[in-house]
Amino acid sequence: MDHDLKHDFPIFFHWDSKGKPLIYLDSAATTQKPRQVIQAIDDYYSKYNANVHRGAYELSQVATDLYEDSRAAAARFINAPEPESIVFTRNATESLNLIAYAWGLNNLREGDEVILSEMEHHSNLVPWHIVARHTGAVLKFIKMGGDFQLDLGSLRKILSAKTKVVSVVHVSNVLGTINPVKEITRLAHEAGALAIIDGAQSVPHMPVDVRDIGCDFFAFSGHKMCGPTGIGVLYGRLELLDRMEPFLGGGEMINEVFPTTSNYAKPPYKFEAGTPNIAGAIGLKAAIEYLENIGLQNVMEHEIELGNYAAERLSAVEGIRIFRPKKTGTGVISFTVDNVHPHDISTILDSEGVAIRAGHHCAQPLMRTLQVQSTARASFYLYNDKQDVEVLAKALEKGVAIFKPRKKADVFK
Amino acid sequence: MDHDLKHDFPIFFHWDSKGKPLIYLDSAATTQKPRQVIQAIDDYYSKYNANVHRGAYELSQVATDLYEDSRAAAARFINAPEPESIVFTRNATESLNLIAYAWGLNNLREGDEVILSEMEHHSNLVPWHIVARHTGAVLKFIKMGGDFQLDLGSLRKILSAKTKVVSVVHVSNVLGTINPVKEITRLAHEAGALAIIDGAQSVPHMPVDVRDIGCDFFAFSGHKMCGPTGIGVLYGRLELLDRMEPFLGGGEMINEVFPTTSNYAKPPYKFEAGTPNIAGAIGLKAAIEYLENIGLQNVMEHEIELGNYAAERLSAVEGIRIFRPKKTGTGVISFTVDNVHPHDISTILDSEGVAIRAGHHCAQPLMRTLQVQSTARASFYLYNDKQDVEVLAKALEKGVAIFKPRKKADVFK
Amino acid sequence: MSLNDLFTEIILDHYQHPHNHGIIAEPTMSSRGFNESCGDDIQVSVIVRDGTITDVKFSGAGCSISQASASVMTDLIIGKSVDEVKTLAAKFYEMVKGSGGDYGEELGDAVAFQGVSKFPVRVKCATLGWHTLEEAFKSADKK
Amino acid sequence: MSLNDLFTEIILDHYQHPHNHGIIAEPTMSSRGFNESCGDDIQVSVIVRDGTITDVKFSGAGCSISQASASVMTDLIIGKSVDEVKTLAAKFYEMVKGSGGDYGEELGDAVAFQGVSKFPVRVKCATLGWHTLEEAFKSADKK
Ligand SMILES: Cc1ncc(COP(=O)(O)O)c(C=O)c1O
Ligand SMILES: Cc1ncc(COP(=O)(O)O)c(C=O)c1O
Repeated sequence: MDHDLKHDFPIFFHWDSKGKPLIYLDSAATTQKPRQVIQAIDDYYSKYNANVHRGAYELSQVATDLYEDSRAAAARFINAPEPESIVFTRNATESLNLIAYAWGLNNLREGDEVILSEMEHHSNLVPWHIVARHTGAVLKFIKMGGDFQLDLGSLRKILSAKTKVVSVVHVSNVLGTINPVKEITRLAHEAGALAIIDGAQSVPHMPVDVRDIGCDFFAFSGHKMCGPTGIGVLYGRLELLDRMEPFLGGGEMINEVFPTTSNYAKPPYKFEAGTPNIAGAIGLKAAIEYLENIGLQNVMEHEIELGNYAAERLSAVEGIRIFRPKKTGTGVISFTVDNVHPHDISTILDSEGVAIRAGHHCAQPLMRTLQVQSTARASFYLYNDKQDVEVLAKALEKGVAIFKPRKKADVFK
Repeated sequence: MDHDLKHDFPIFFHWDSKGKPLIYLDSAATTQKPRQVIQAIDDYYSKYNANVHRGAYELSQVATDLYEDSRAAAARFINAPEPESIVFTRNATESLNLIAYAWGLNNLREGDEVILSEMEHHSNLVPWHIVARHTGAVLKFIKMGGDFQLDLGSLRKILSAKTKVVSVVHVSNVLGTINPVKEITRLAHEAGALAIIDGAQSVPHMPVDVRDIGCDFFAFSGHKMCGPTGIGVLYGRLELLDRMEPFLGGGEMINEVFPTTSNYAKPPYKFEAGTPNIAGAIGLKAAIEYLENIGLQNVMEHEIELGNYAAERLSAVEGIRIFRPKKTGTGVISFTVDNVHPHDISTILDSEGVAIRAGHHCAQPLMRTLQVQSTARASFYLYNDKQDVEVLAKALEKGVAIFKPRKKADVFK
Repeated sequence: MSLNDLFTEIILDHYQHPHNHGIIAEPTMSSRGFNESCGDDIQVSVIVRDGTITDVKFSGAGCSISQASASVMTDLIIGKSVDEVKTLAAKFYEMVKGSGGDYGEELGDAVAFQGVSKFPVRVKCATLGWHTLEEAFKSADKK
Repeated sequence: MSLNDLFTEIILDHYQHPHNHGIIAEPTMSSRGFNESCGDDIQVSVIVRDGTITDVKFSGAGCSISQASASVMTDLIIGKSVDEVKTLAAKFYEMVKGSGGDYGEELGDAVAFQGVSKFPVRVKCATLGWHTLEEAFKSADKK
């Protein structure tokens, strides 16, 4: 990055981590927010707050325009053909549930097959468990092969006329693997199935073009890309959204309501029942503009560089095992250290001001494939630098020392 | 109100409505936000932002504590027995859909009956249409009787062993009618049915005690009570929440996930899949504290006084018809004016800086009962005063003059 | 942004005394349009012979702008070809969205809606009749 | 808030060499507990005779704090009555939440966890074994 972007993020100057600077390495969980985003939310509430699509007064029109401008910004950001194909949700999780419920419940039949992968986040697993229970659909899995890559051969083997959906993660939140979603989409379409991509970990970190991928649905979250909490996006091909049943019922998503029946508005409104997270959408637009200004290509290169540097630097730590592909490694690096549980690693790093994540990362099936109960994970973003990696490595070495196998006598000598 | 609360709300000083002061009379759609709430959101992002329930580092623990403090505040606000009975949602609409999907889809059978009322908001109608379509359940309606009150006789007539749910609005967003929800809950329980209350228009405006009401579920929205957009609440009796199937699937709501099955966390987490609207919950807590400081009893009395004053003052307007109960009128006043369409009323008022709502207010069945296509609605909140009513009345008279029935010649003379 | 710019004489007149109000029993094409934000609801039925509109009626309920606009539209399009009407509609949209330009001749009485451009909230009302008409064209094309 | 306050000698020792580790084949009562935030997973199986705990074992996987705490707990409760153990658990919760007070005698080796009170994120780890034990008591009560 050209200059120190930490200056755009107030938290690095306000959070007091025991007198030490905050080394925030948990951006895959949620990112920090630049002042541009915080200010956009403040401005909305202080100057333009009103409900949208409802009032016939000017203030409401201004709020509506701001909200719809955010939709247009989100469409532009992932190169969606039109704003109407962008549905605002709470987060990527809700986006994926929306498809599972609105499309899945109404279209899957007993014996139909849904293909997921071994590296899915729970958000792209549990909704399908629920839908499978209701419909009798069957779930199948793309296996993970060498270098933490999906094995497309295993996909080809399970694809069939029964396949109705292939839903996979774009970038793994544990491994950082970038999956070949364009190829997976092509294979899904050849089999006559829908292709759904969970882009929660791709959109914040690299240029994404949903038209180039060719997928039917694409999901992501605002809070993982410098935006506010409580706002997510579902992109859907417009003709699909148009044919689909709605998800939540309520205000704004209808044309006419009778006591026992209703007919529905056009997409995207059909899928946005009730008062939306207006401030959230407006904050998301500010985040998009912030990222566009820096350039997603730059963000990606910066993260890959940090990821590679960290992989090299950490490999010197005694007993470390790193779970990160050699071929398509990104700014996410998961690891374990012999004799030091990830949760203890996290506490030790925290005492040095370093925030990382420890646990199953909402990917328990992947943990079983990796044959670990949990991992530690450092994830980098545009505000991190090599100095952060240095502090991380030093703190890790301290942890190794504390947990060195010992007899009673030689503790803390 | 003791002093001029407008000073707490930045928008009254920042929105430039053509040089005229903003007379905001659309608080039933969404309320304005005091600086205390705006500041709480800013603080969170600037000082404490992290994902909740996931990190083992201190920053994440602080964010988690703030988020859970908000849950405790919401519980206290409606006198729920414990924080665990409070589920955070996007808005009242999602709260109601959660019940319809998670409880309804899994428990209703063909021929079971769901009782709603003629004055429901679409948010408490459309979810039941969807569930009825999936399950074969049948919807029945409590009729509206004199003085815009629900006719409990009509409820008694349709209650039976087939009734599984009675779901009604606490305060009508069109009429302001306060419904006897405690009595309705009692009748529902006698019949062995669940009682669900849509409190979107009660919680912001009067003291509410869910234990006193005795209902099984209670829904409301943060943005209608000085809080942020994108945050809502579902209160549910804990043993019910505990027995219920989940709604959205994803991170945070599970204990264990296997490729094709999962088992779920305890409430409320079972119902909060994915990263929640953390800043929204924290802003809601600030809103609750703001309202508690003023006192809900005071808010209610102030609004009833304004509502009564407006009903009297507006009744002088030529051709006006007011839809507001004499017995339980609140700070909501719907009306029509002969020869002037509500949408035109709204434009005319807007030109005087007065923001009101015109339309069906997401209550089309009620519009049919009232035999109107739409109404104009002024709704008051703690920052309004009698001067606002005066401006409203004068602007209305201007509208009547413009739309006086005429021959071509006498327009705008 | 004076109200007089919006509620012009022509608009008030068409609102209070709409032209071509009603439903054609056996239309060549018809459609129904909603304006969710304010509850406007308009039906348009049309008879087209050899590509020319020979009759059109509208019904429904709504505000002065939506009703008057539909009424003015019906006057304007009878006797014109479907293609001419599409061009007119595009002109009308431009005008009410405030793109400037001189619309005097072709749009006839519909120029009375020029003031709508200063009231962005009302653009949807002014265009509802026209959009509904175009929907009718489209649904006929699909058959 | 030094790390030495948290990772005490006793804790590291129990973590690396846990006591009473395993599963009782036919327990009087048993339960399984999760700590969703970090993936700790503990099973506790107990034999109770005449209200007294005669044997207890734990298994599962997790961090040093959760494993060591379960190990220390098993040492501490064998030979005690269920009621005594409940009182102990309450004391332990108090201590790790940092309510102050002197816990020396009754809690035995479990005082090594006093430092957890300065690491609020780890309280859930320290109490997991105890909570799981209490769940086992509860499920037995229900039968
Ligand atoms: C009575 C009632 N119920 C439900 C709702 C829905 O609230 P929201 O749009 O915040 O979901 C509203 C608000 O419009 C309402 O007035
Ligand atoms: C790959 C992936 N998918 C989905 C999600 C869910 O995102 P959210 O919690 O914002 O719904 C996450 C984030 O945890 C993720 O990493």
